[in-house]
Amino acid sequence: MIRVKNVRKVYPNGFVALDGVDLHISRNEFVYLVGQSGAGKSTLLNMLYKAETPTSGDIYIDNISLSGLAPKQVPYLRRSIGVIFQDYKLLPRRTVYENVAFALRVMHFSRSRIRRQVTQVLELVGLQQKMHNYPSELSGGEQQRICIARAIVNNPPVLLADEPTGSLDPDTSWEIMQLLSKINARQTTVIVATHNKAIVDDIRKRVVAVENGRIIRDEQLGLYNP
Amino acid sequence: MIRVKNVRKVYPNGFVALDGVDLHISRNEFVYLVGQSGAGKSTLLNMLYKAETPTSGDIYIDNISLSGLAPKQVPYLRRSIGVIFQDYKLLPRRTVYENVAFALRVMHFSRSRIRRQVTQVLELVGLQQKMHNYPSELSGGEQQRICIARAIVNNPPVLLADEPTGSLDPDTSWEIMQLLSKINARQTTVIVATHNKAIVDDIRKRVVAVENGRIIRDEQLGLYNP
Amino acid sequence: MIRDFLFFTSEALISIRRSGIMMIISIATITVSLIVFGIFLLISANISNLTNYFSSKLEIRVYLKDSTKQDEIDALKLRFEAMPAVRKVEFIEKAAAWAEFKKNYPKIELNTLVSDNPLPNAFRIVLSDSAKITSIATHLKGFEAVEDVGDMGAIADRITAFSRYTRIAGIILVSLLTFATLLIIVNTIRLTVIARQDEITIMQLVGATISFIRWPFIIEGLLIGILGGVFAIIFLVFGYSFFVMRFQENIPFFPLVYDHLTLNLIYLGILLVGTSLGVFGAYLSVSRTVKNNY
Amino acid sequence: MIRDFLFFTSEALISIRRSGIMMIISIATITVSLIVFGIFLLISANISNLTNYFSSKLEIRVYLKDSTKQDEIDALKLRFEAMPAVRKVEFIEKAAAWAEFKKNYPKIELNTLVSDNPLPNAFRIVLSDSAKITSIATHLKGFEAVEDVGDMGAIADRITAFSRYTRIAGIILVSLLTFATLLIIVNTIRLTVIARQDEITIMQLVGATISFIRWPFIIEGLLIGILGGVFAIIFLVFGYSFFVMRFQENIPFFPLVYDHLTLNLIYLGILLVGTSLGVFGAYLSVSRTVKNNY
Ligand SMILES: Nc1ncnc2c1ncn2[C@@H]1O[C@H](COP(=O)(O)OP(=O)(O)OP(=O)(O)O)[C@@H](O)[C@H]1O
Ligand SMILES: Nc1ncnc2c1ncn2[C@@H]1O[C@H](COP(=O)(O)OP(=O)(O)OP(=O)(O)O)[C@@H](O)[C@H]1O
Ligand SMILES: [Mg+2]
Ligand SMILES: [Mg+2]
Repeated sequence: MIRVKNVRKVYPNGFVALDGVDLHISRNEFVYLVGQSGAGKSTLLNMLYKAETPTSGDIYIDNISLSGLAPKQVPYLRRSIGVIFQDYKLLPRRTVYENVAFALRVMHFSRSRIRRQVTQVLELVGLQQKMHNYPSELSGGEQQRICIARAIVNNPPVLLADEPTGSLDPDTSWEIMQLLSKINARQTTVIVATHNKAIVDDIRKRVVAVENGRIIRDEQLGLYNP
Repeated sequence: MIRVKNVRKVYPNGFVALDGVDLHISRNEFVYLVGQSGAGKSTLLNMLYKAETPTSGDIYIDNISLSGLAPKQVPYLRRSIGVIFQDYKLLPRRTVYENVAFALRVMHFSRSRIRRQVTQVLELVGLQQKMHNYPSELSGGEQQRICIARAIVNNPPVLLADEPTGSLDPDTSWEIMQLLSKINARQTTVIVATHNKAIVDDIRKRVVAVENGRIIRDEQLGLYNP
Repeated sequence: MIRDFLFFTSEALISIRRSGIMMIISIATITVSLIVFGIFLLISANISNLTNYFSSKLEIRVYLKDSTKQDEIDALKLRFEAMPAVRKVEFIEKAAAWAEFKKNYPKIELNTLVSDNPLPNAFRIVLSDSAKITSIATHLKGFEAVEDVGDMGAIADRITAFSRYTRIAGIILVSLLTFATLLIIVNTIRLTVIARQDEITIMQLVGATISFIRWPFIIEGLLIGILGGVFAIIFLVFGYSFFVMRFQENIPFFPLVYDHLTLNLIYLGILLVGTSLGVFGAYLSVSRTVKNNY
Repeated sequence: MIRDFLFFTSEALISIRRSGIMMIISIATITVSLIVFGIFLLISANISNLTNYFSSKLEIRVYLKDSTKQDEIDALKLRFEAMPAVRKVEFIEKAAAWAEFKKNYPKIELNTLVSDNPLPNAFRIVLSDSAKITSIATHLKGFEAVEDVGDMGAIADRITAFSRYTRIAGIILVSLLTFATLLIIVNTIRLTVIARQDEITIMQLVGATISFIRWPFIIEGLLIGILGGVFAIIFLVFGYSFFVMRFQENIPFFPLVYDHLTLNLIYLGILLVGTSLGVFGAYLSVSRTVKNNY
């Protein structure tokens, strides 16, 4: 399903963030992406929904080359990929409800369907009662959960989670990871970049380790540390 | 040194974030603030440097009442308190170097002293080589470390760390926490709001647990969970 | 279609409401620059009105030979009236002319010195286009019955030159002003869009198409353009009618523009400029911001 | 002090450089609004120049009794010249006046009808203040040797009224324009500050005092005000001298303002308005943003 082929990413300032990355992820897999701070995890994830483009090499999703994708097609690619951003990226002038609903609105869902799905997903992340608050009125962990809610609200076939539990306490983290597992079980490919050793070691899945822009380990049912 | 007296915080939208909070922290103590997402940890920390003001009750730092503090005095209070913000709060149009130097510039340090201290602290958090990058060119964990560097660069007598390892891998987290311990040993009062169970349980210190805006536990050498 | 339009409009309204002070500032700026634009239009309308007024006072005097008979005079009058660019032909009897002359020059003791009326019969010809005055005068000289033609030559040329150059200057100034208004309005909207650049990027990252992002901004631009235009028009309508009132009261002879057609055209122009620049500015600004993220 | 100033200036320069497009837009807006302001100033200077020019053409004719002798005439001339508000006194010999009259009215067959010069000796008196024309004329009538006084009464009153009202209108317009320019410049700077509100908050949270934050913004406002002013002046200097050149070439009789003193005053005014509004706008905007965080 997702194929990363010999990808190299050099940022405009000359920094080589990824080099010679090859990765193949099948439909419905659950993959942990681990590695030190600055290893290149976010860079890799960002290229999967074309927020960044590889300097060389290419990425294929469902055999479609991302480098060949017309700008007009990009929004549709992004709708099929739910992203939990490391820095949340919530719209500051929209309420929690509107932020989550936005992902459905762009797809022209009906108002009633939007209401149903949004309330449902806000319940899942435990934030129904903050529905009408603005992001600035939320705690760090609450913002992160809104971002999670927005990423999963339209049941995308692919879910990219960049450090989804960084601001969450262990109990909530555990619940969120269970949620992601459940989503994965419902036919969704899930890739989670994380530093949460406890969770990687507990909920055992495929582990891909990145170091200095290269994949140095790729293990089924791996541990956080080799 | 820090005295929180019967503090209640009601946000403008009517939400009661803290209620009846009493806390006393002595000079050179090291305190963990733990609690679920949305418990009120950040709210409490924010009131210590007057980013928020209590709705009732008062806070004293070195026996000075914060509610009685004139607006003109606030910057000086803030210079004596290093803050690692949960959301980093880096200046987007300043380089890493300038961001860290800013905390010294406001204090009118000499140029050479600023250079010495900034390079030193960037080395401590392992980011000398990113000195001339802008925050947007950094990974999440790197941004967090810049924020840490800025908070400690002027050796403030008080250090407030709000989730300082949320975006860091376990090894880097460990190093950062060791750094905070070392700083604490050098006559600095340190308060760390954190979800990092592994660290709280490993580096044992006083633990204050918050739940629904109230302090429910206050233990010397406590564990993350009671 | 209509559902989409309603949806985008409601998005635009939400955005205007939530952007608070920024919107107030940009509407204020647009209002002010449209007011300035409108003042310029009113001034230039008045200047062109003034030069037209002066031109319309220009005339040609055609002095007739004393031998010309009444039926010849009547025939000439009809022929002159039929000429293009002639607006009015008036016959001035020599007796009337002499009476007028004596009234104008009371200091000249004519009665004691002049025995008879020295003035000839004449036509006063008013043109609709003062620029043609010299050529028509020359043409008139060719008639049998015409003794001489007086054409206010120098003054006519001056007024014609003046009106031609003020018209050119007016066109240049109005273009400049239009461009300035354009720049100010577009820049203002641009600044409000730049301030929301991050939001636009976020919208793109969660799957919004260009048009989904653009439409609310365009409708927002339209709405603040309309609001700015309406406020400017309200100000100008009251300000100008107050000004006309005071002016007419004190210098009633001065020809001010106050016919409704011209004024309404100016006001309509202001509204159109406001709305179209609002839309154009929003379109431009959003497009620039949006492009980089696909 | 000087070190602080240098520091804040370098901060302001960094900020201008790094804010890129936002700064370009705001400098462009300020330039444009100052150009409009300057055009208005130039127009109003020219209109007041024009009315002054017309006023200066107004004159009083004092017709003398035929019995007045040369030494009386000389004495009168000196007395008239000594009167306040009188700028020039010119004696017109009756022979010269008659020759002039005959040249002006060639159609009147005077030579055949008039036996002798019917005109009296006269003085042409030019005033420095056309508003006083009627009162001075009345006063002159009282002199022994004066037969009659002709004072262009109606026209003078009209020109006086017109110049008074255009002056008032000019003052109102320039005030309005100043206010409009103020609003546009301050609003533009306000928008750039609002866009950096978050940065200001961060600076406050890490211990910056109000003045530490404010000064770089104020210097930034000063710099973009100066830049806007300089660009506007460059445009106006070239634009206006080009305009004057073309105008003079085609309608040389028209009295345009081109003395360096007036023009330099206008340009200086523009620069002052630009810089002071830049500073004021920055001060205001930052103060509003800064207050909430202590
Ligand atoms: N826009 C950019 N320009 C230049 N360098 C960049 C840019 N974005 C990221 N980098 C650099 O690329 C490297 C990889 O960044 P990336 O964000 O992928 O790391 P990461 O693995 O996600 O780290 P973390 O766990 O801290 O989030 C980092 O060293 C970072 O400084
Ligand atoms: N500005 C605000 N307006 C209204 N409510 C707020 C505001 N800021 C925080 N809150 C609410 O107050 C509660 C406590 O927030 P706080 O940020 O202190 O939590 P926290 O303990 O730091 O949580 P986390 O671990 O997720 O960061 C939350 O429920 C949050 O929604
Ligand atoms: Mg990352
Ligand atoms: Mg918090």
